[in-house]
Amino acid sequence: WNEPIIFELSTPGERGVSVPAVEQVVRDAVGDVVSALPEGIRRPAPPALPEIAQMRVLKHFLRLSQENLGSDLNVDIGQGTCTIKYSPKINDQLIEVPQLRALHPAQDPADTQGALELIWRLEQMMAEISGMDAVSLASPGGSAGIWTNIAMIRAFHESRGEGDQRDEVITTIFSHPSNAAAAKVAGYKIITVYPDADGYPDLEALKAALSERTAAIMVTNPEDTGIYNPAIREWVDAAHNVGALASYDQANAAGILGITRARDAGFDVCQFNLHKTFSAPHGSGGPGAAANAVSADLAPFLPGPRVEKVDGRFVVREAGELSIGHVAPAHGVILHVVRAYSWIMALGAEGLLTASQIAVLNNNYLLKRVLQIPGASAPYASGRRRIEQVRYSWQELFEDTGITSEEIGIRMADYGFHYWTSHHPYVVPQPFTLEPTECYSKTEIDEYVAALAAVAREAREDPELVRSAPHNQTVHHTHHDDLDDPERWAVTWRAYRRKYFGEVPADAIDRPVLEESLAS
Amino acid sequence: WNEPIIFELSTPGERGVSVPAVEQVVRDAVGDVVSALPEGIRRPAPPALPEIAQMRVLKHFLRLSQENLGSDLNVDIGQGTCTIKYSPKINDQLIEVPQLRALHPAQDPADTQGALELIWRLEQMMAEISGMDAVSLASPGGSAGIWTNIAMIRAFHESRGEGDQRDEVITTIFSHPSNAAAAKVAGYKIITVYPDADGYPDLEALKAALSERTAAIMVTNPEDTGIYNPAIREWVDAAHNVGALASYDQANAAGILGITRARDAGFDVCQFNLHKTFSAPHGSGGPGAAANAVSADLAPFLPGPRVEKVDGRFVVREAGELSIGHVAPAHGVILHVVRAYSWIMALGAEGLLTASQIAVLNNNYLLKRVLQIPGASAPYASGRRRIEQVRYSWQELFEDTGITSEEIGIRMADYGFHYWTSHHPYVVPQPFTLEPTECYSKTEIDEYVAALAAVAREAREDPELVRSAPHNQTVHHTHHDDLDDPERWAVTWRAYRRKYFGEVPADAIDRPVLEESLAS
Amino acid sequence: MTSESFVHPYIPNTAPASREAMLAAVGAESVEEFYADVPPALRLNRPLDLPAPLVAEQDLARHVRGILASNRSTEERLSFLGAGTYNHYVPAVVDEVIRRSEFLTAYAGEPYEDHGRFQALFEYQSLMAELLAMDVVNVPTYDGYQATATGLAMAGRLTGRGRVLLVSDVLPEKLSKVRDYIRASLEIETVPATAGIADVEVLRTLLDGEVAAVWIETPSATGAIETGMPAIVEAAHEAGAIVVVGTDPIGYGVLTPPAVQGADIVTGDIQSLGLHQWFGGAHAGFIAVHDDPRFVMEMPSRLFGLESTDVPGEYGFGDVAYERTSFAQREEGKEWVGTAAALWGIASGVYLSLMGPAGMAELGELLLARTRYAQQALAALPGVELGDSAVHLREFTVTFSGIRAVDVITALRGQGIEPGVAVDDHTLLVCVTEATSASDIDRLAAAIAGVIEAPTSPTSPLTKEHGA
Amino acid sequence: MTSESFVHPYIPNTAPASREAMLAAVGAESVEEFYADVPPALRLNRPLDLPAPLVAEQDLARHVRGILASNRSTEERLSFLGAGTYNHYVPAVVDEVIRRSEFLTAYAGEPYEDHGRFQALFEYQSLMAELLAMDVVNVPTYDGYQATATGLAMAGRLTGRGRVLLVSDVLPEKLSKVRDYIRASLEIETVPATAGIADVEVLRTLLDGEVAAVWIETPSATGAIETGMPAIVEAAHEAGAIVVVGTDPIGYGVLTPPAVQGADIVTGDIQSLGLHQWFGGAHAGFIAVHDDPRFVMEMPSRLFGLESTDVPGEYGFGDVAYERTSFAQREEGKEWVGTAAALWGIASGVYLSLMGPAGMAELGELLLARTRYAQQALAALPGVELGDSAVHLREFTVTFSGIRAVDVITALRGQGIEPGVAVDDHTLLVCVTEATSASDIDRLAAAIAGVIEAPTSPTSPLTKEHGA
Repeated sequence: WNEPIIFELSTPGERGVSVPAVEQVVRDAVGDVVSALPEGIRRPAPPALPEIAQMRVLKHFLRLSQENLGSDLNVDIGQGTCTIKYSPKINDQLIEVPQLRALHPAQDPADTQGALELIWRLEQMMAEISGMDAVSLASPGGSAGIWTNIAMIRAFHESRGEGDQRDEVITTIFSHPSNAAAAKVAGYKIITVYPDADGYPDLEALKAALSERTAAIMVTNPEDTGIYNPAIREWVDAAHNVGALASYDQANAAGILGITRARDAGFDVCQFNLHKTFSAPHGSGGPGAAANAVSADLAPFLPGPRVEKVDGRFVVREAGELSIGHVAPAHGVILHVVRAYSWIMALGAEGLLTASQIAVLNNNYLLKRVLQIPGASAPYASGRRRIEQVRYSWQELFEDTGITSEEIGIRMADYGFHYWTSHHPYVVPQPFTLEPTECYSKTEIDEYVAALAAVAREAREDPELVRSAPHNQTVHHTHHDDLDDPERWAVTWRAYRRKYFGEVPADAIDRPVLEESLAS
Repeated sequence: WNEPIIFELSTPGERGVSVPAVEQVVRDAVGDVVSALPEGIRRPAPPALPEIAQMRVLKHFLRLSQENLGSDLNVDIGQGTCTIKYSPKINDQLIEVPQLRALHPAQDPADTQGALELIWRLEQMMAEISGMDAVSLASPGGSAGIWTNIAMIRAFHESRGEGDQRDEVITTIFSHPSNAAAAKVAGYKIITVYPDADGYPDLEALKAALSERTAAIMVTNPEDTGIYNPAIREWVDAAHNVGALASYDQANAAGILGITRARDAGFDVCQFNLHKTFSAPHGSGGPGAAANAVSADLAPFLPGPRVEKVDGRFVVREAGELSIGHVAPAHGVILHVVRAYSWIMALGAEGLLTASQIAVLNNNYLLKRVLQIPGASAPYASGRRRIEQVRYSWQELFEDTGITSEEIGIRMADYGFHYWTSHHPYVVPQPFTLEPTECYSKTEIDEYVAALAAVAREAREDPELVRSAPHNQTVHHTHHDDLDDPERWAVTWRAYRRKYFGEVPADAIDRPVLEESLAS
Repeated sequence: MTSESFVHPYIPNTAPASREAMLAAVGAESVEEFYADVPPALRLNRPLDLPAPLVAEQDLARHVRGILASNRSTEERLSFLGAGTYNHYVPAVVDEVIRRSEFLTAYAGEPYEDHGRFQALFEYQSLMAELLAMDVVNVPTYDGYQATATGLAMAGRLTGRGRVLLVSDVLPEKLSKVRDYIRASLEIETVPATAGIADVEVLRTLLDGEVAAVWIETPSATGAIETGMPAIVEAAHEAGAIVVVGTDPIGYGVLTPPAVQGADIVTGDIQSLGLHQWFGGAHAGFIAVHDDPRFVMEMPSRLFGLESTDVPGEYGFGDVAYERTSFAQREEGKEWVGTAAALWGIASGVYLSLMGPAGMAELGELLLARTRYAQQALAALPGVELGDSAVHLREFTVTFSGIRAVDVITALRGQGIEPGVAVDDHTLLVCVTEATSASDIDRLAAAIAGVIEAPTSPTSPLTKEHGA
Repeated sequence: MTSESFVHPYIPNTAPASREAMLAAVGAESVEEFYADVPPALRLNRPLDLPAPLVAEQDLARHVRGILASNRSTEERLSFLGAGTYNHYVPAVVDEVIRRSEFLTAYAGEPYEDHGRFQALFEYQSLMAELLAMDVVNVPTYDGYQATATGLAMAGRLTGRGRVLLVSDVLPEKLSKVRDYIRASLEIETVPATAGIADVEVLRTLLDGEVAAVWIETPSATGAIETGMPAIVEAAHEAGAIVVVGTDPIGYGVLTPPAVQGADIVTGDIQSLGLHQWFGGAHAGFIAVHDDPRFVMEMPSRLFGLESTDVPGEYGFGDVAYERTSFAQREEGKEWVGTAAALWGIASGVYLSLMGPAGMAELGELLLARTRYAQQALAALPGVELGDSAVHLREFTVTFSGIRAVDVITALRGQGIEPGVAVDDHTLLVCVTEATSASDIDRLAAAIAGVIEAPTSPTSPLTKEHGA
């Protein structure tokens, strides 16, 4: 398809859906409420939304959907660090019931016992999986969970009078950037530790950075390189030694469920991503959900509301005074709570362990196969095993051919695969990160590697073919320059029509300029 | 995608879904039931089904779905005679509830009142729409509904002692072939009436064919040409005059709902297709559903079971002695009953009438546009309006270019459209039949016509381009010869592997030959 | 013409400007002109007398959901109902696939743009073929009733004979359909079953040169598995008769398929293979034959076949022997073909792909084991006897000596249990599936025991003897 | 290593042969080797203590459905609950689109293979932009809480100032989140609302060169529409402060959007636009600004933009100003961005496409009318007063003079009605939507009347006077 922009489908007078009319009894009672609106509050004309009959709206979005590659249709090994698992269809069906869909959080808890029970049960499970004492499922995403971690850490130190003193957070360069970014928003200075020559987190560098000003270390483990920090206990101990807390970003836990636990390494707080590690689908980029698990010391700081079991019934309690408060509406993303619960129940303890083991087996098999491609390498920890993913490099191929990793990724799309190209910071040159999870078969991994090898071969034999990709996608090579120039970027259709065609919307306004304050 | 055949995806040991284990208490009680099976009843080895993990099965069928063009994604004007309407998504959602999906027909009627009420309500509606006295929704498809019609007609004549005498059924060549075919199965000789020179059903020819041997006339109106028989009342009267019944195939009713009714023209029996005229989706070729509507005289012959309303409750009754019995399990295709009911309720009387009028407007607009394409014509009833569809002809283009209608249809697929090519019998040369229904907008009709015009132009300017189509479909030009040769046809994978690769299945058997009886 | 202000989401050209533009383009004053051929006397000229519409989708949804809310499904009741419609588990992936717009709303596209539909149905045929050990399976017809009726009609055409000998218990509704469908050319004679299965001795005495087909149902209407098929086949073939089997394929993971036992035409229903109960409204029929052109050419249904394309190694698909059909030949075709049940074929294809050989074998064993367990549990009750001694799959009958079957049903419905279908005054047809666990069966037995005890003496239950 | 016999449908390579082949290929004896870096002291070395699994999908489904069956949804109760989560009708097409595997299971694909996702979200941004009359809208963030918090943080960064003046009633949960989120750099001071809306006079006295933002909520936590925005904007801008609005866009079919009234940053939640209630678990936040690069460059979220391609006239899509983000810049980026709520953005895009200008206008009028009708119906009851005299959309408060709000709630729950949320001892927050018809509102009023009468004298209702 070359499906138009939705505004281009508008035909005056068409309707997509009908709205109930105002009842006569209401109209008789209240009169014309729109005309009665105070001066300036009544919109002069309806918004310039398109007018399209229902079937054409449906067709439009179905066609757009077909121009998209969900993991249900793809071998999504290239979405490294993102843990693309199979999201079982039964779990989607289990949530699609009025008993969840049409539930309001303020209903009588007697009417929401099922939802509360599932939250409570999953919290119990996540406590066991992490070894922690208390769990909240309120955070609506992975990075949101990281924010919740640092918000709790900040509240913890403040409750002990050390809020001002401890103004630094230490992370590692291969930890997810949200650890650094969220801590920054919470008011902390960020210290980033780089790996040692072998790619392992550098314990000595950590010790050098730690001080009584340290509020916390915030680390991912295994890191995005797939390397597990063997000295993780020593890292935690070193942090504790200066009075800092240890926060564990468990975004990369898919290879270690049932193998080792956050609390066993001494961590005070951690978060898991329900939409990655526990199979909830990624939804084109959310909703996600996190489980924040904490030690008993940190439990009072968890966000509210809390679900408790009292005499066999489930009750909702506001969090106590020490709590950081609400981090999102209500109880968090209940859809993913039910999905994650169902996934764990479908696997059980043996199944979780097996999932981890197969994810790791798949990854090491993939590593073996990728390293057989001329020009590909896996920097760091050379000759050692990895956990669930590997950050590879095409540096050698780039030096030979001038073809970049990004170009190879785009050309992969022509083979029906891809890998994503965001591997900031570019510590590893010409990077690509592959994570096969436990959900792809040996055959599919082989198919993926074969495509990678074919593109690498093309880079040597016909580099222009790679450079000018894609060749058989919905859309052709795009001009990203448009997107970084304020004069040319167009974030909405109305901005596009305004900038490129001079069309000024009827409801456009001249905005008062705030030069004075903004200049500061 | 070039998606393999499902058997090619098999990996020994994989599982798509797990089955509950036999409970220990059961095993203790019954022992090994499989080993205990009598001699010869135990299958030596499980069937050679593929072994595939769940995600890969899903992916396979999702990919196949994407290699398909449902009417939700298409402008399905080319599926003439098939009345491709928008099947509202709300109607699909309304049926997807346990209260229908997990309902068993033998449950306590107190537990199935909702389902019975919807059947009863739709029967009432269809009685009003047809003008008839009684309705059954039991027939599971349009042709099945035609069968029910002739079965009732046969029973009617038998009940009056005229079963042997009346052994002929009269139909018209532009009526759906199932009218002729079903009557033949019921034991009747078929007489087919051809149109007059103007394309109108030939009343004189009918009268010549009618006699005391006639059991019924079975006609579609408007016919597949989109021509409404203005003498339809005279047809029915003529049949009645010789003691025959008149059966109305309402498959083409989409342009006349609320305009004119079967009973008003004197018909004794008719059937509507719920999956066409009343918007239920076509399901890749079924399930369909029919509503059989009859006069009071024929009501005792309707199939069972019957739903009746007694004191505000809905009860199920077996049909009486005169009934033709059961034509399908239970009450018919309840899914389509609910969909058709919902569609009618969303429109109401004014909406049904408007749907008919717009379908007819769309068709006459399309007719106007198509006739502007050089080489296209609309045989019969020249210069007159049509109802909801038109059977066109490319005869002139064929004479000019040698390009056939079938070739043009295939080339249309390259434009994202198509028309179907089954227009047996080929009374109209180089036929194509377009039916826009009320569901396509002017813009979409214009798009379709533009593609038709473009292909017609190609046929003149670059006939080889058309002849060698398709050029951008999932699959390339196929070799239909394979399919008509018993030595080469392959209706299943095992037959294909056997015929082309000599692989004999483990469970293949030598079949005793029945030469003697089959030779007869 | 209805009012200009009637704009409906389902009808784009109710937009007044579009409507006017089209009328202008065709040079018509109003839509009335298009109906010139409909005589005034036939015009309705009044609005249809239908309920007031619910144009706002939310009003429609509330209305229909309100009606449906009065249903109580078998998820809310403990159901032992079968008799042609079965409560088997449908994996989520099956529903996911068949609710895809691409399959749900497709129809009769060509092999090019509808490649996926052709392949999916070819795969359905192929998977069924493995389950049945036969090389040719049709695109589904309406249901098992129609499939068996057509199987017998094929036998009639193939042999030119007029008698059918039915040797099994068959559902009365199915017999009703089959009899009416084929009676123009074939007469059905019933050979009463003994001990639940065919009486081969009597059959032999009835076979002659006028018998077109011997009709076996297995599992029969009472769930009995026909164990005498080889002898039936031998006798039938000796008389030149064709063996037509009506079956439910759910057990063929562990049971020998009829074709291996010599059957010529195997027919049945696939509702058990991936379709919900749907109030009995989601059935589809299969007809399977060996790859013998004489048989294939008698099939009325469409057959999708694999074919080559211009690209070596690529699979294409199309209609095998299309000229057989009534689409092509009208009354000269084989019976008739129309929109039947293709989507359910796709569902069953997905189901069999998910189940695989292990799944079907395990399910077959589970059904056999639970059936036997349920037979034991009920037969252990005082005044309850098994209907026969045959091997049963999924269904079986029990007879009550001191109580009527309908009274058992009424009593158990009061406890939220549907114990089965009454087939006569004292006989109950009970169905167990993977949805009825051992504890569910125990609950059924206890509830029936309660009913049995109640009318006699609640303190002194009858003692009885019964066979295993 | 777990047992070889553990084969799971979700894990293909549990097939023993595949597992062995892969171990052999990598030259490992067992999976244990891959965990060499995990110190033995950290190994769990025991099975996790989790419930016994339900590997058969049907068992899992029965278990989870059994738990959920104890919920009673707002389809079974008459609900007047709002307070941040609203019961608006979601057209079927919306659910159909977002449950498509292609959208549901996509993530971070490139503009080439995920063209459709980019376009759908660009369209969402564009449709919201029309509703809000602003040129820049982000890919959704988590929820309205986060959106407003970020809007204020942007104002802080833009101005370099430290004070925020909150002039409206805001949900306590939202205030909790916003306060904690921005407190490292911004302090929130509350200017109490009068008659439900901002007290501009008091605001003026508090504005100074340290005020980064004036924060308006409209509709406020009580549903009051801020009618004084132009004056607030004028005062704020005079002081160099940025006007940040938190809103629910449901009313902008008939109400003037904040941007047109001078707001600089408009934020809010889109749950009302096509998302079900989902127990409060399906929210998404929007942040809208004018196309001013200073504002755009402060947005932390992704922004999908339209761009050209190698083919003239073809639309491509990609990330606008990606280098702003924490993906690119870690702690030097603008706040942080992660997996938030893209799917809900697609849902709202479909919703707005279906509703169109007429639908949004009609819905806005319906909400205004029913709100007024409900206000009148409740205020007519003895001992019930409206909380304020402001114009309300969808929500409003009533105060009870002789009874506690929680007692009203308890009493009505007994009748299957959720009358609203108690905001203090005697105040109830009532919400009406298109799902609560006039007769539903009448039923609410009658039920409350019954409660009011009961504790005093059932035969002599209090008389009262009240304003319109």
